[in-house]
Amino acid sequence: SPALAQDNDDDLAPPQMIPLSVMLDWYVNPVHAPIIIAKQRGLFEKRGLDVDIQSPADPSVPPKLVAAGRIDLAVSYQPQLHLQVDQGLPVVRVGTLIATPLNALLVRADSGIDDISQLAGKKIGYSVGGVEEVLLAAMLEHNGLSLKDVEMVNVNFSLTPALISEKVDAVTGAFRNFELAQMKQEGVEGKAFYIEEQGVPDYDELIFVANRDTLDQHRDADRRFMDAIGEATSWIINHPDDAWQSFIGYDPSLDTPLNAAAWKATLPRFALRPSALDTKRYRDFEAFLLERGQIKAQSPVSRLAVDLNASP
Amino acid sequence: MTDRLGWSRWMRPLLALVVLVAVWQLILTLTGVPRYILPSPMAVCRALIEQRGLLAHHAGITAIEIVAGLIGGILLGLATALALARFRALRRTLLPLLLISQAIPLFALAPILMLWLGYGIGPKILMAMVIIYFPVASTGYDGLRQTPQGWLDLARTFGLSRRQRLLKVQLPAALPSLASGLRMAASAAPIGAVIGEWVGSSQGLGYLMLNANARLQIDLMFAALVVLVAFALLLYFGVDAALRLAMPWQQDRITTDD
Amino acid sequence: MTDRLGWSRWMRPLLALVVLVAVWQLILTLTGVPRYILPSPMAVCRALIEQRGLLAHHAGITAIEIVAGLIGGILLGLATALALARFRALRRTLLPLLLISQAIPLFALAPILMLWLGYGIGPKILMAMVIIYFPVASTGYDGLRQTPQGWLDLARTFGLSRRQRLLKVQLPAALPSLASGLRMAASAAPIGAVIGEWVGSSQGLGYLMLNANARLQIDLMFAALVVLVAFALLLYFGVDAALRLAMPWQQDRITTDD
Amino acid sequence: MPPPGLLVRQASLIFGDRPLFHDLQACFDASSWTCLLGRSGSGKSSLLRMIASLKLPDNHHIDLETSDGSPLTGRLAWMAQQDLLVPWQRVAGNVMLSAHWRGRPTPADRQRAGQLLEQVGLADKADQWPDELSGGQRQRVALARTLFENASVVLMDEPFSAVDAITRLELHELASRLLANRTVIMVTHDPLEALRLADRILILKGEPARLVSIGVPEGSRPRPLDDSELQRRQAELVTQLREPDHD
Amino acid sequence: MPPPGLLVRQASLIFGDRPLFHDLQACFDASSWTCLLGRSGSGKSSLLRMIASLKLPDNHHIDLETSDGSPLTGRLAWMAQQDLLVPWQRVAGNVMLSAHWRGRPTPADRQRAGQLLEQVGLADKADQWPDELSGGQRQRVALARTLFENASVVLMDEPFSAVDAITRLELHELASRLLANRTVIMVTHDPLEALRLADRILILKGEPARLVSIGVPEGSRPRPLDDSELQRRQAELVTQLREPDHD
Ligand SMILES: Nc1ncnc2c1ncn2[C@@H]1O[C@H](COP(=O)(O)OP(=O)(O)OP(=O)(O)O)[C@@H](O)[C@H]1O
Ligand SMILES: Nc1ncnc2c1ncn2[C@@H]1O[C@H](COP(=O)(O)OP(=O)(O)OP(=O)(O)O)[C@@H](O)[C@H]1O
Ligand SMILES: [Mg+2]
Ligand SMILES: [Mg+2]
Repeated sequence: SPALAQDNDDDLAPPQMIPLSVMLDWYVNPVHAPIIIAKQRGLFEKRGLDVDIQSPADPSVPPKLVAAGRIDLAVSYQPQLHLQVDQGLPVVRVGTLIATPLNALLVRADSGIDDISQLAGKKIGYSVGGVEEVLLAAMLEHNGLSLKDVEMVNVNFSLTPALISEKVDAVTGAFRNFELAQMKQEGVEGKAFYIEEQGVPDYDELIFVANRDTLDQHRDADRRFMDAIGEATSWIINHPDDAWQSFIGYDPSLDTPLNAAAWKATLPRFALRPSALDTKRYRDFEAFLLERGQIKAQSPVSRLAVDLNASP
Repeated sequence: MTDRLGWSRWMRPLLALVVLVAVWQLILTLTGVPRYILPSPMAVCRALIEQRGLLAHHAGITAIEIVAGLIGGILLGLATALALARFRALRRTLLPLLLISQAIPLFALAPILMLWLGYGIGPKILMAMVIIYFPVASTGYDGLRQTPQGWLDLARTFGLSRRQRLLKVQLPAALPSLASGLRMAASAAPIGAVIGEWVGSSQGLGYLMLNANARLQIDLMFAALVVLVAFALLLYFGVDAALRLAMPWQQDRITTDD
Repeated sequence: MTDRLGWSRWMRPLLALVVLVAVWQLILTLTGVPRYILPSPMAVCRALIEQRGLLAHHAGITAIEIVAGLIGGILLGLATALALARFRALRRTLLPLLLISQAIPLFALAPILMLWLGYGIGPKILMAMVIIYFPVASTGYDGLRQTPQGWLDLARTFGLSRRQRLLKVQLPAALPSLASGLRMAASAAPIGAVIGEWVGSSQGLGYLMLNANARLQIDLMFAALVVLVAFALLLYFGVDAALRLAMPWQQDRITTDD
Repeated sequence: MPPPGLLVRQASLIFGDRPLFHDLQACFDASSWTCLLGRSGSGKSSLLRMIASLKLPDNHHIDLETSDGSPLTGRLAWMAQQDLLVPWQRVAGNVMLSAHWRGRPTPADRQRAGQLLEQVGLADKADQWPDELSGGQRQRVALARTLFENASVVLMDEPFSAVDAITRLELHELASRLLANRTVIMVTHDPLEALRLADRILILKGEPARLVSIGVPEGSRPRPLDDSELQRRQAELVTQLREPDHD
Repeated sequence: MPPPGLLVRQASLIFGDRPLFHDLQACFDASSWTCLLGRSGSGKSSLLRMIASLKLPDNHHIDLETSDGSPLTGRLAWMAQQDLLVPWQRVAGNVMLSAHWRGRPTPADRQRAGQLLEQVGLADKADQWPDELSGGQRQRVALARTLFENASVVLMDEPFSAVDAITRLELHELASRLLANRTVIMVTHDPLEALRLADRILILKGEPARLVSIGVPEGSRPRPLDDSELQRRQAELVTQLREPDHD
């Protein structure tokens, strides 16, 4: 039949799309806005990418799956990257999502703690993340204390509740854009100590990692992906309110007061040039971890991170 | 016993519900637990109603996982119990392996499972199966071991093969014991599916709970929990009723009341 | 049966171990799972030896939690089973509550528990108890319900009170069934303690595993897992042996082999 | 306290839609030994259960009076048709089961249990598990347990059915001696046994069943087997058993 | 295939350190009916189990030969001392249990089971659960199940012990008829029963036990109860049973 014939030799078929699987570090929240918006606005499709977004329940899983070649890109954390590479995972940073630390040490605003040195003898809650102890140690030492002067408690699932209910005096590993808003929503003012101001080298909180061994095959797709992220980020910065609408359009259950508050706190922290690589950050943090015995050997920056746009 | 379908049958579970809600509210009032840790029953009710579409969607996914996991787990558990009872040589080898499968926290295996099974519904069903599997296999095996000797002797004089003896004598004799395991498995199935969802998924009640928890939508999390608990209760009493039908000769022998 | 203490008793579990390790190695070799997802048996062995001090320290903490949880869970489970069997009125009310307690994922309750019990060893023991509690209560109750009528009649003509009847007649009659639950509980105890540790703690094998996982020290994580599995096996076979001693009249009735 | 007599009135028992008996009436004199006979399935065990006020699955009713007006509780021993040995007690423990179940057996209990075991010919089995006994041995343990009770009203359901003829005669002697002056109701299928032991024989017969009383020979229990009176009565008894309802 | 005779040699059975019997020898003629008597605990049930090649807990040994040289498997029916009804089959299902266990009962099986139930007087109970039967009724179901097998060698352990005297006589007729021309070994405690049914009576007696053979009256089975020969022999038999080993 003519209809069938038309179907068969349809030369208007779209060009072959490149499938690309991306795994977030955790459930979708405002820090993932550039990825979500790029998807929402068709920025991936425009570049011939068919992006599949997944989220895990355990943030330690995505880099492993990238290393195993199961997925193409994962959202991870720079401090974790150093540990991963040190342990021999063939992963490499190919882009930045959040260009500053989000990690902060939180106390209640009404606790009377104005200075980290006042934490001596106090209880500090944390969620096992691998580097929490080192980061805290660095902050404490920066303020003339040491780990021995505080009691560390792993509170795993419930940083905010533990702090609000005063089960602990401070929590570390909290995200400044999120947990502060959370506390406020529950009617408790929080106070954040920004870790990069307390003796911890500056780093990129959220990065994209890819498999180093197959990087060359995927370089083109990854480059297009980062390109889309960059475009999305600019658009978010330019049109924050439209971006919010688009964001909650992805999943209506994202439309909560907490997310709205976190949204605002997150906007200034997106990497405006997601592909750009600040080699110093990676060198310094690697040195920091080596000095503190968290890694066995210093890897060159080229093993840790690449600039996709630099000619190979 | 006269009011089997009357009030004692339905009022008492209802009473349980009332007691539970009352205790819940009492805890809130007395200890002043903040609502982001334990929301009020009213708030959860509201979440249940307002978010019913969302809940129904995720509950549907979880229900499928539970049912598939239950069927798979029961079949696999039964097969294991039968194999253990049938092949003496297997026992000391297979039993430790079975135990090991139970003793491994699933999160340790999550990356492996994801690597092999991907993100689909497969690993969730597998998790539910693993959780259901053990009580069935364990009580089934215990039941199969305890067949009264007389029936085995009878089977022997009938010239039954070991296979027939296992299926026709030991298996029905193990039913009461197996029933115990099945009831337990039924009530554990929902949690199995939920754990499976934690391993990685973007749908289902487990996902919804973790997600709501991460966003501090504690009302929604508890609403999902209520649905989950309802599943567990339904399954338990459903399996219980099915077992009663399957064992018409077994009456509830509670005639100890004066 | 002649070599009860001979090779079949110890060689077969050993065989299981060998099989397991072989399968493990085979998976590695065939599928090429990367070692940061599944380390090689050798690497785990090395971690076990090199980190023995660390492992022993955390294992000690977990062992205490397990034992305390096991004792508490068994006692509580038994008490529940007895109460359910004793008070007919309780059944329809308490049973759903018991089921609900099972159907709630522990992580949902973790913050509440933490809030009330703090971060000490208490909540971990409680978690282990909750996990152990249900199989004991459930199989115990099922066993208590199925006392042969004749013995109850006899007890009645002896003029026994309901309490005596419960403790002296129904309880021993329920032992085989209860034993099934106890064995199950024993093998589940370690995982209960570990889950308790995930909820929040800075010691114990569960913590060690989480921490090692976060630091990508997968060898160490699997080494902790091995210790945990060893605990589960030890407990299962220990409880099994204890039950055999406690029921000298019960012989393993597997005389079906030709 | 001397043993009470029992008066059963308006006993009725219906399984499904079939009445086994209806408005049955019977009187068991104090300190008398009554043997209850009847076809298999006629309701003998059920009647015993009703007297012991044990549960029966369906519709049943009984008006039970004791001659001294006090209830039977605590004065009654019941030996069921099955031996009902508990597997978790050794043989001696099964004999003194009531002591175990009520609390702890005293040394006196233990001694009495040992004595009874010897009297039923199982002294050497005291420390075995019930599983290791033959059918007749199990029945004897159950008998010893019933005798251990030292109750003033004793109900026994075919207590000697699984032992050989000689042991049975010995047990007749033993039971007669230990249960002298008790109110005994015993179900049996053996007419000779009934004639040896009973003060009175009742046959449960017909549909719905009635109780037919049969005379017994003179003389004290257990009567010798070669008593000619006993032989004569046996024929009568068998005829009664065989005859249908409408006699 | 005609029923085989059995030759038992060097049968020995030791529980713990006590030999029940040792080097026992017995011959059971083809198509004959042997009654086995003996004191309670003398090892009758155990001997039957050994012939059926069932497990025994301790040391035992038997050399069993059949007169036609082929093994007994598939030609043997065993009725245990306990009724061994399975609770998950109704009465009719219990009668045709072997058919159920081997596969599916055919309509012919069902019909045969119904017939047998009628013959043992339980036609109206076919659809009940075993739990709802009296002791004697259960035993009759077990008997029907054994007869259902239609085996050429039949071992029965006190098959009539729980039924009343009249039913017992009827069952004697039934069994004689249905088991005519089979090789039957039956344990019983009732001397009269043995004398009515047996071609040969064996008494297991002594420690360790031997088998003593006793003559039976002439005439075809079941012999009438009022046979004077039978009465005379009964006395002899009881004497034999009563006498200690060293006769
Ligand atoms: N499992 C066992 N362990 C130890 N002894 C046993 C075991 N089974 C049976 N016996 C002993 O073996 C002997 C014979 O038992 P068996 O059942 O053969 O006797 P029986 O002649 O059938 O007796 P009855 O007439 O009472 O049924 C008994 O004395 C019994 O105590
Ligand atoms: N649970 C039950 N449900 C239905 N019918 C029952 C139940 N228990 C007993 N019966 C019926 O009641 C009748 C009497 O049973 P019972 O045990 O009293 O008889 P019995 O006279 O002791 O017989 P036997 O001499 O065989 O022991 C039997 O016909 C039996 O089928
Ligand atoms: Mg009866
Ligand atoms: Mg016997």
